Order: sequence, then structure tokens, then C-alpha cells
Amino acid sequence: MQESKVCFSAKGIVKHYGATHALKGVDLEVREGEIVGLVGENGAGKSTLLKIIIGAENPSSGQMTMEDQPYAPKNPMEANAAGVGMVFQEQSLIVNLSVGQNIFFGHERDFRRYGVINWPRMYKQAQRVLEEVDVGHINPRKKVSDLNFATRQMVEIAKVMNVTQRTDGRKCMILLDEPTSVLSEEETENLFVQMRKIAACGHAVVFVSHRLDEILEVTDRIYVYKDGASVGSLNTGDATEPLLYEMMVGRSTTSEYYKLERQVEPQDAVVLEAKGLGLSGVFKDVNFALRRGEVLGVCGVVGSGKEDVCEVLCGDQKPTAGALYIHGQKADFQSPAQALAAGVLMIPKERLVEGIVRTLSVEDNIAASNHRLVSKGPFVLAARVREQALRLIGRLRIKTRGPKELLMQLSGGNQQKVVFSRALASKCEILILNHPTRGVDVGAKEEFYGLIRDMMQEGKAVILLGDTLDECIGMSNRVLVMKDGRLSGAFDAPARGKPSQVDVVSAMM
Amino acid sequence: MKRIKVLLALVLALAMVGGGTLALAEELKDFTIDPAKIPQEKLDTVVSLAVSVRGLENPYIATIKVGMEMFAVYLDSIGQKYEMQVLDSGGDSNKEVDNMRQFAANAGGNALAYSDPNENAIAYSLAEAMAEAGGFIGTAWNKPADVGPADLTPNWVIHTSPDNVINGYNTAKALFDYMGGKGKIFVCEGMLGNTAAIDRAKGLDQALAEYPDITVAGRDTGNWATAEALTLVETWLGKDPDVGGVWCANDNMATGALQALEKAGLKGKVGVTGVDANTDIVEAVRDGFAVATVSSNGYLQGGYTLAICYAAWAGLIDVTTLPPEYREFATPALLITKENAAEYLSSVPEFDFSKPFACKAD
Amino acid sequence: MAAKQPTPMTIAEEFAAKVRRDGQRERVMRYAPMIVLLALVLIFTAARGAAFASFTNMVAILNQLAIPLLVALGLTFVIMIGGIDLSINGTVGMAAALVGVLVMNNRFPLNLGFLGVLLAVLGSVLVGLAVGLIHVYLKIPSFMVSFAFMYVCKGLGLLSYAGQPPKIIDPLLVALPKTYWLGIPFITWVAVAVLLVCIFIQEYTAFGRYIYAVGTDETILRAVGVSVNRVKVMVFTLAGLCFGIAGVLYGIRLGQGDVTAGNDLMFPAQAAVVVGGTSLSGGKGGVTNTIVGVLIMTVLANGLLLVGVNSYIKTGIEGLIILTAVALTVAHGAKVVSK
Amino acid sequence: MSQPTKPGAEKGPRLRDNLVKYFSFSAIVILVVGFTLARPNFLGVANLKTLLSDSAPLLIMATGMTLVLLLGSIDLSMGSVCSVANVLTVMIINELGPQLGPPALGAVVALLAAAAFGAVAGLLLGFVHVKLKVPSFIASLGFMSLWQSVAYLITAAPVSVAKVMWGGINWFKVTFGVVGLSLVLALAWVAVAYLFQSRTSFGKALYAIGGNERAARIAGTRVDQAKIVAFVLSGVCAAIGGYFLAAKLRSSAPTVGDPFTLLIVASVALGGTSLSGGRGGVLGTVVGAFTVSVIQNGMNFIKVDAYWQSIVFGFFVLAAVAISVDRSTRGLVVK
Repeated sequence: MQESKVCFSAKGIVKHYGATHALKGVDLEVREGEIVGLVGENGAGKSTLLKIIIGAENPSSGQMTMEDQPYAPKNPMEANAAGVGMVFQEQSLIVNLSVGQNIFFGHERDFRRYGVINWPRMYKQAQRVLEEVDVGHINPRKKVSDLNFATRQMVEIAKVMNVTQRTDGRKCMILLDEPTSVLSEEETENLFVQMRKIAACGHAVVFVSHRLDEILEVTDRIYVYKDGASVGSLNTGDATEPLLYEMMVGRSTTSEYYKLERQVEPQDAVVLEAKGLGLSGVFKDVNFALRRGEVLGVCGVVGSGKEDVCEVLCGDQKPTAGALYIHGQKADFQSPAQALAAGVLMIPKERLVEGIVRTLSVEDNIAASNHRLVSKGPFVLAARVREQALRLIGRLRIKTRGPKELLMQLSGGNQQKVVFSRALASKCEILILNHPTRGVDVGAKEEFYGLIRDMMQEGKAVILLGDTLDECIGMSNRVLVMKDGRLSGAFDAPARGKPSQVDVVSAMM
Repeated sequence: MKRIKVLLALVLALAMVGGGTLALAEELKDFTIDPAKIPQEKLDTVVSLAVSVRGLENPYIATIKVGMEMFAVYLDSIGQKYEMQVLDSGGDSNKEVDNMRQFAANAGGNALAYSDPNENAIAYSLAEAMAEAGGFIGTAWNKPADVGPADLTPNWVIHTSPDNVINGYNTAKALFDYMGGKGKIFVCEGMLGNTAAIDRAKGLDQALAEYPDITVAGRDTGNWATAEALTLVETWLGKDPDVGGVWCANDNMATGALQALEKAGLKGKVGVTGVDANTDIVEAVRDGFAVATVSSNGYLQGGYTLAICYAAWAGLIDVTTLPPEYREFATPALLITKENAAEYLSSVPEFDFSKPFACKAD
Repeated sequence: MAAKQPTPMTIAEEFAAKVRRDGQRERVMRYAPMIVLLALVLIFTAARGAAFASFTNMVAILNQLAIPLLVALGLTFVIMIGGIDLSINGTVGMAAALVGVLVMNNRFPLNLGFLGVLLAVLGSVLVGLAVGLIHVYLKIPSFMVSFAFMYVCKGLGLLSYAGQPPKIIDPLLVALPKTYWLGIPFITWVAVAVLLVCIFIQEYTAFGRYIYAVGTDETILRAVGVSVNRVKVMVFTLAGLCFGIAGVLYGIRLGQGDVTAGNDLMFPAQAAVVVGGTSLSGGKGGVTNTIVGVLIMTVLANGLLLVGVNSYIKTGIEGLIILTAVALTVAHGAKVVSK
Repeated sequence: MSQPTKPGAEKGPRLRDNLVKYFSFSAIVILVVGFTLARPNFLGVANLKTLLSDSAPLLIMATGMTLVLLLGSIDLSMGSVCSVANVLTVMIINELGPQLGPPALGAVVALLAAAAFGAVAGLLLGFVHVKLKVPSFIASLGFMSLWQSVAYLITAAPVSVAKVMWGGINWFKVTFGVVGLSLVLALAWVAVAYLFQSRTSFGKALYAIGGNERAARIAGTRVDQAKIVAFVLSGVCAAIGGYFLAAKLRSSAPTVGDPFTLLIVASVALGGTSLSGGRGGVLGTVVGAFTVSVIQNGMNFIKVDAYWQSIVFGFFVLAAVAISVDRSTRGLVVK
């Protein structure tokens, strides 16, 4: 590939918050028509860098240029005007407005005539924008709340593409901050197609993901960050997962990533059994048994019903068919609280929405699912809560100023660690881990895996919805595959003799 | 409730300043504040005056405040040092008691207050607040039957009241006579649960019993408020445009009723009555748009009550020896009809506060 | 299986059925306020017949509708951004008092005519602006700011005429409440005009979109460079304008400057907005919902009065109807979060 | 609502956060000092007595409201529940008391009846809110109207406690030095509520639900149960407030609680409890309730002109809340 013109460059970007150095002078260079991947552990500074580029934060020092012009946006609006757009990790669509209104949100002025918004014209334009990213089937008049997450993501990309389009022939740059976390494989593929299309037009794309396989698949060049500094950049052709892993963590990865040597054989005792479980319109005839000491992986594309199975298991939804048995007893959970009392707890997928209470302290979040264990009579013992929190903060290396710090002041990865701590503290026999490593860096993932192995040795049982297929297969004793609301396959996954991803995927599709 | 036997339709000016000229038998009625008898240290002490009322947005209540200010002018004239304030409870009984306790705590033994208890039931608590601090209080309008000034001698000096049952009865009777003794009426009652409202409605019911040909076509509470009465009458007029009269428990609501009638083109054709003698209603009475209202004379109530309390504070009267009929008595209420409305409007209220018991009605 | 189902439903069929069911439920929820309104009208017509359904009563309802509608319109926008405005009693009362003082009246020499009317409205607009600015820049919850301003405005209104309410004698303003056009009172026409303006703002301006967005997620506006603070301040100012117009019309309707005009408007207005289907958590609903809500509240008050329900239990019945109407419009299910 | 939080705003020095936190209590100090300078006898024995006993009903009711606000909900029916309890109390004391013998016995029966009513009212509201998913603001608004009617139906007119029964309510006048028995009881009640709020799993649940209800549910918190309990407690607090008012005013009135409706919420908010839930607590409410009491009390001391009173009150409240609003946790959306 011949060297093209530099589109965007950042040199020596430093950002400190008080005494903390979030960025210690990082560089980034993106060429026109290039897809650049950013990788690094949580807290490596990727998100901060993106926020600075989009103008949501100001750098403490450092220079940026965009298309040969000095570039120092004060807000995202200015960044957009200079041709830089970003798809945020948390979606930024207004669910009560229509797709078209969202795409042109903040740009209604362009459609005003005599102070009145010309809706038909706006929707026509919106249709065109959607077609440009190959999602012309989305009706721009539809309310966003009626769309699923993947479709919303595409709308979001269409929106960003639209605001950054330049008329003067200069190129633009799109930042994507973990856009694939809510997408199915298929949708991810479509996203990649779009990214390549954008790049083919000569625009630049910056892509952040925790999934190294995706990074390797779609990018041209990769920047690796560690502790607020760039460790290096390399062409994707030269990169491999172990190499990237080594650069990010500072040590090499091996096959012991998933601690396979510690995978134990499940015991005979069945702790949880689903018989003909069904939820009207979502899934049906789900049968499986979970044994003591077993990690049962559940795979499937988004919409296959696996998430809903979890919600039924943890008591959040009531099944409309079939029954659930805990230790052979029929369980009829009315709420997650009853499930908890029976020793079943779920780690939810959507951390901010379902996982944490941002306004509560770290220790209270950790103790949220085990009040009974830290109580004496009706009273919760503060000392026990504190002691338990300190223990888990140490064990999971949660970066916090102390157990009293509010959770909203922790970074995303550390918040996820707190959620995981809560599951550990709950002492539940049956844990449903729904994407437990979502948004967590590689180092912490390894710790999580170790902890899951520990639990198995203690004789607990886990149902795992992995963040990646690899993780799901690597961690599980058995893998169930769901497709269109039914179990479509089951694979044994002993430590030696894991099923191949291809087999599992073929059952998913 | 104690009923006052004599119905008062005296000309107001007579009632107010008449104490001096109409030589009545009881010499107490002629009792005169003699500034010379007040020790100088008393004159140099700052007395705190207060009127405790429901809400100044009501014109009648505003006249009570003016009454206090008139009395203050009198205090100036005799060289008494004073300060004054209005305790506005906003119709909140609890707040009225709190206000009184705080006022009493602040002024202590030098506190003099006129109080119009928001509800009869709190009269004792108000007086008690004053008794604890050693000040002097006179209440008006509302108090329960089983307690009275005698329970808190000397601090609860007097309780006075125009009789609400009679006020309600008189205005109703005037209205029914205007209607020729038959026809439909609308009734706008006062605030639910309020003593004055209940008593005035009681008076109305007595009159209704005497006029069997009068039928009530609509009856509800207007919460003392102009706006609510307007809505009530407007709604009722939709179904009974042939109404003959509107009885309102106060003038604020009568204003609303008149406004509704005016819109329907019925102003002057339908009789309206109220209570309180708000200027606009007295004018309406004069001009033939309303039938009657009642003046309870807030100036007199506020000013004279404070004057009696002042006499007690200054040591000019001994509360313990006051006969019961000078502890609880009626103040004059004047029925204003077409005959005396113009006169009422033209007469300037003028009071001689040196004769505080002149406010006693009989 | 012993009992063979003729055709067991597939998941896709179940899903389609579920979508249909949800759609039906949502339609019921969407039209629930109108159903409640219709039910009320039918009940009252059955109970009072001609007295309720008569033309005069309809006009009376329209007349009584005007001011609650104006108040509820202003409040709708505030609730849509997730805020609340408790200052209503004060701002409306203040405008009603000021209009009496500023136009030709029997107590004060000021005779500013139409300018006086404008100034009275302006007073409430400024209060709305102040509420918005203080809420946004001092980061005080709108609940508390507007709570404080309720007192401030009530006091200002009371202070403006101090005692006897001034009677409006400006001939034009005296004539207004008696002016009808197409059988509908002038005051109602003003309310309808404001209503149209509000619908226009909500549907056809960027500002209207921003109001929805603030109620949904404030960060989105920041991302596109729209000032959330400005939107909020504008919403409170707009509310102040609505309250001001309501107050002035109320004063004119009463024929006098009267600070008590605002009393007891606040809670019914809140109820009307919510009964109409606007969500208290913001971002959902709108002006058109509010029309139905106000109609429900007005028809209910009017009907209960005509039926002659004992005043002691009238408020109780109103409470029950509010509960029923809202229970019908809100989403149900274990996972629904309601605050 | 999820926000990309600004990391910069979160890592400020701790000292400042603490200063901001303690500064929030300075409103009441400033007010007391100011009023005392204007009128030295503001802190005189007579007024302290008044201040330290009259605020008891407000304090008790505000305590109940705190629990509900911690959930992020609101209970606007407390004022009218208070009214019903108030009329119920006096009715029982007057009607049933004489048959029971000693006035104290009648008073105790009345207390039990009032509290029981409060619990039932809270239970109904909690049920409608939790099971029918009606937002608490509007559900409690509906119940506000409903209980107002009930209060009128019990006794339309204000009723005094019969003189012979005063023995049962005179405890309100008992004082220890300048501290009234009523306040001691109220503070004891606050202490119980404090234990409840900060030392029991119910209390922890309140904060968790207020912070993120969905997360609390998934974590196995008994959300519905905790909410209903909170509403029951707020109902009981409102009823006890009504009972205290009956003792204080020696009478009942069907409208006595109405002015409290918003004042309670304001007291709690002044005490630093977030109106959106999850942060704050009953100790702050003590400060908040006293701030309101001090403002009302002080207004009568500095003799504000009658027509200016509510203007001045409004500005005092605004100033107090401007000083005391919790800005220590930044990045939160203020609604």
C-alpha cells in the first residue's frame, strides 16, 4: 500500500487531572484512507485521547493537526466542523425522537424555512444518509425506541458520517469507541464493511476495541497504549494476538490464558435444571442441567434468546412455559431477590444500566447482594462490610481511593471489577455471568478467569455468556448454542479437546 | 355558641363613637384611658403590638391591620413607645400558633395582640402562648364554647365576635325578601371546615327554613376565593339561568359571583349577598347590583382590642375584676343594604381609642 | 405429549403475537386518557343530561378550561425536561395582581393600558427566567427554586396593591370577558392561540427537539454543541410566559387585580399534565397530551359540580379518577422502573 | 441515566469535597447568628423553648419523607394523611377517651389508631405505586385528594380536645430546660430512623434503589418490599406528625396538614437529601427541618413588614438552599 497523506496527527498529548497523569505525552498519526486501531488495557488512556480529539476534554499540553490545519476543538461541535466525528461507547441517540430527527439533531437549522422545520425534506435527506451506509431499510420516521441496539448503532454511524462530511474535498476522520460491543457477528461484519467503505473514500477511521481479533481483522495499523503512553505502532500485517497482548500487558500470553490446567471435571450433583423452559415469543423448549463445579457456556448471536434465558434463570422474568429446578426443587422465582435467596445471582451485561449503583460507595456495591451474610440480626455490620470490601479490592486490584469512594468516580473497568466482586461476595452457589469481562482489560480478564476456576474448585456452578466466543469456549466445560430461541447445539469442552470455533459458529448461524 | 339576642342595624358611626355620647348605664363602658395615670417607665417601655390574621390578601383582614395602625397613632399621641407587626398565618392554624408563640417569646410581658384564630379550636393555644410569656391578648370571631378568657386570666383579656350565624341569617333574609320570598338560589360557602363558614351557613339554613319557597339550585364551597366562586356560578348558570339570587359567605366570593352574572348579562337582575363589606360590594349594593353585605368593621376589631389589652398592660384596668360580660362580648356588625350603603361609603371611620369599651355592641 | 396441539406456535409466531399484543396495549395506553375523558362525558351526560351537555355548559367548560390549559402548557415543557415548577400559584397570582394595578383601575393612578398588560406578563416571564438561571447556574433542583419563588411572587403580588384589590375599569378590559367569537369566549381564544404556538414550538422548531432531548439525556445535547443550560432556561422562561398570560387573563376574568387567583392551580395542573400522558421523568409526552389532561380535569370538576356531589367527597373522587387515569397510561411489568 | 462522566471532575482533592460538605450545614449557622445579631433575645430562653419544641411535628414528618426521597420517589399525600390522623386522634380522645377512664389511656389508644391509619395509608400508596407502577408523584397526589376528603368526612369542622381530656395531651408542654419533650421524642424517632437507614439491609436497599433501581433489582434487592416499607413508614411518620399537632394545638382540623405538603419536601431537600434519590439521609433532615423552623421563627423576630413577609421568606429559603445544596458530588444531573 502506498503511503498516503497524513490526515490527522497528535503529538505529545499530555493530560493530567490534578495529580494523576492520564496521558503522558502520546502520539497518534492517521493517514487518509487508513483504519487505525487503538488497543490497550483499561486506564491506558485510549478513551481520554479520544475525548481530547473530539473536543470533550482539553489537553494539558500537546499539538494536533487535522488536514494540515492546527486543530484544537473546544467542543464536539467544533470538532465536527473540522471533520472529526465520533461514535460514542454509550449511545447518544434520543430514543423518543425519530431516526431522521436524531441524524440531524443539532443541525435543524439546515432545514428551516421561515423558522419552520421542513420535515419532509429532512426525512428525505435522512433516507439518503442511511442509504449511504447501506441501511436504507431503516425508516427515518421510525422512533429510535422501536429499534434494536444494532440498528441504533448503524443510525449512530450514519449520523456521525453526516455531520463530518465535508464539501470542500478535504477528508474527515471517524472515531469509533468500542462500537461492536452491542453488535452481533453479522452486524459487526456490516460495520466493518462500512468502515472499509469510508476508508476507501479516503477518510480516516480510528477504531477502539477490546477484541483483538476484530482489531486484527479490520485495521491497517495498530497503536498500542499502556499507562498513558504509546508503546508503539505496527502494521496489522505484522501483528498477532500474542504480540499485541505482550505489548499491552508487558508479558507474554500463553495457552494458560484461560487457566485450562485448572479446569476441573464437574461433579455429578445437578444444581440447576431447566425443563422445557420457554418465554413466549423469545425462546422455547430450553432443557439443560448445570452440575456442581461446571462452567456452562451459552453462545448465540444477539437476539438468539440467550440473554433472556439468563433473565429467566435469575428471576428477573417469569417463564411462560416449563420449569426450573434448583437442587431438584421446583423454583418459581417472582423476583431476583427470591433467586438470590435460593443461591442464584446474575452479573448483568449492561454495567451502567443494570450492574452498578453509581451513587453508592464501593463497599456498599460489593455488599449489595449479601446483606444477610454481613448482618447480625437486623443490623448490617459496618466493620464486616468494610473488611469484605478491602479484601476484594486487594484481590481484584480495584483502583480506588478506598472502600468509601463512590462508584461513579471509578473507571469503567474498575466498576466492572466491583460488579464481579459483588458476585464473589454473594457466596451464591449458582452464578450467571453475563459478559463478566465486558470492558475489562486483558490483565483483569486473566484474574477473573482465575477466580472463576477457584470457584469451580469450591464446587460452585457458573453459566457463562462470554464476551467473545473464544472466552466462552475456553472457560466452559460444556457449551450450549442457541439459535432463534432454541438450543441448536451442545458441545463438550474438556480442557484437552475444546471444540473448534468454526463448529460452534456453524451451530449459531 | 352564645347567641346574641339583639340584632344590630345601627348606623356604624353611632356604634363606634357613640360610647361617649350615648350615656349607657354601665360605667365601664365609659372607662377612659387617662395618660396621666400611666407611669413614665411604662410609657418608655416599648410595647409590641401584633395582629394575628389569616391572610392579608383578604380586604377585610387588611382593615384589621389598618385598625392596629390607627391605634398606633393614638399611642403616639399619648407618648407611648411601641413597635408593631402583622402575623400572617396564610390560613395555617399550626403556623398561627407558632407565630404567636414566637411573637410572645420575643416581646415577653410587653406583648399585646389581637388574634383572629384561624379555627375556633386553636384560640386557647394562642392565648396560652401569650399567657406563658406574660403578654396580653384579645381574640375575635372564633373560640370553642368550653374555654374562654376566664381560663387564662389575666393574659387572655377578652374575646369578641360579631355573630356569624346572625350575619348569615341576615344576609339570607335580605336576599330572600329581595326575591319576593320565592325562587332559586345558588350558595357559595366558605372554606370547608372553617368555623366562620360553618356558622354563616347555619344562619343561611335558618333563613331557608323560614322561606319554604326558596330552593337551593347549587351549593358548594368557593373556599373564600373570588376565582372559585366565579367558576361555581358560571357552571350553575349553565343549568339554571332562571336563578333569583346568589348567597355568598363572604364578599370576595360575591365579587366572583357578580363577575359571572355580568358575563351572563344577569348583573342587576339576580340578587347577590356577601359578608365583610368590601368596598366593591358595598358599591355594588349602593348601585343595586348586590342586595346586602355585613360590616364587621375590622378597624374597630383590631384597634379596640389592642386598646383594651393596652389598658390591661398599663395597669389601668384590672382584668381579674372585669365582669364576665366585659370579657366576652359582641362587637357591632352592620347589615349594609341599599338604604345605608352610600352613607357607609361616605363616612370616614374615626375612633376614640381612649374609650376602649366603646366597641362593645350593647 | 398426550394432548396434541393441532399446530404448536413457533417462536416467530409467538413473537408476532407478542408484538401485536404489545401494540394493542400501547394503543390502549396511548388512548387511555381519551377513553377516560369519554367515559366522564358519558357518565355526566347520563347523570345530568341536558344540563351537562347543553351549549351553555360547553361554553362554560371552554371558559373554565382556558386558564388551567395555559398553566398546564407551560408546565408541560418543564416536566418534559424532567424538571418541575411549583411557582405557579405565585407567578399566576402575581400577574393577576399586577394587571389590576397597572391598567386603569379604581385604586391606582397608573393607566398603562395595553402596556400594563404586557408588563404584568413580563413580570412572570422574568420570574421564569430567574428560576431557570438559578436552577441551572447554582445547580439547585428546580423543585426548590420554584418553591422559593412561589413565596416571592405571592409576596410581590400582595405587595403590589397592599390591601383592597384594585378593580379594573379599563373599558376594553372590562368588556373582554364578555366578548365572544363564534360562541366561544375571548379568553379561550387566547388560550387556543398559545396552545397553537406551543404545538408549533414543539413540533416545528429545533428548540422543541432539544426539549425532548434534555428530558432523555442531557449529554447528547452537549455532544452536538447545544447548550443544555440555555434550553433549560428557555423552557422555564416559556413556562413563565404561559403563567403570566394565564395570570393576566385571570385578573381580567375576575375584573380585579387579585393575588389569590393563583391559589390551588398548581396541583391540578401537575395532575392534568401527567393524566394526559406526559412522563414525569421527562422526554415523553407533549402539548397534545396536555390538552386531553386539562379537559379531563375540567370536565370532571364541572360535572361533579353539576351532579351536585357533596363538596367533602368531591376532592376524593377527583383523586380516584387521577389514580385510575394514570394507572391506565403507565407501563406495567416487573421490569418497569417507576419513581 | 448514563453519562460519560468527566474524569477531570471526579479526581479533585478530597479536602475540597469535605469542605463543601460541611459548608452545606453553614446555612443554619448563618441564619441563627444573623437573627441573634438583629434581635439578641432570638436565642433567649423563651424563644429557644419555642424553637425546640414547635419544630417536632415538622421534623417527624420530614424524617418519613427522607426515606421516600432516598428512593427517588416522593409522597405528596403526607400532609393530608397528617390531617386525617389529626382529626382521628381528637375524635378518639373526645369520643372514646371518657369511656376509657384516664385521659392518658385515651391518648394512647388515639396514638395507636393514628399510627395504624398512617400505616394503612402508606401501604395503599405503596401498593398503587409499586404494583400498578403509577409514579409516586401522581399516585400520592391522588391520595392527597382522597385523604383530604376522608378528613372532612370524619369531622368537617375543627374540634377542640375536650378540657377534661387535656391530661392526655399535656405532655407536649413538658420541657427539660429549654428542650421540649416533643422534640426529645422527635429526635428519638429520628435516631431510630437513622439506625434503620444506615445499619439495616432495608436502609442499604433504599440507597441502592434510589441510585439505580434496575441494578438493585438484579442484585437481588427486595425492591418492591423496600419501597412499600418506606411508604408505610412515611405514612406512619405523617400520622404521628398529625398526632403531635393535635397535642400541640389541642384541637383537630381537617386541613391542618395541607400546608406541610411541600414544606416537608423542602426541609428534606434543605438537609441535603437529593430529590432524585440515593444520596442524603435523616441526619441532614434534622438540619433541614431546623433551617425551615429558624427561618419561620426568625421572620417574626426581625419584624418584616407584613406585605414583605412571603417575599423575604422565599429569598431566605433560596439563600439557604443555595448555600446548602450538595455540590460535592459533581457530574450529576440536577433536575
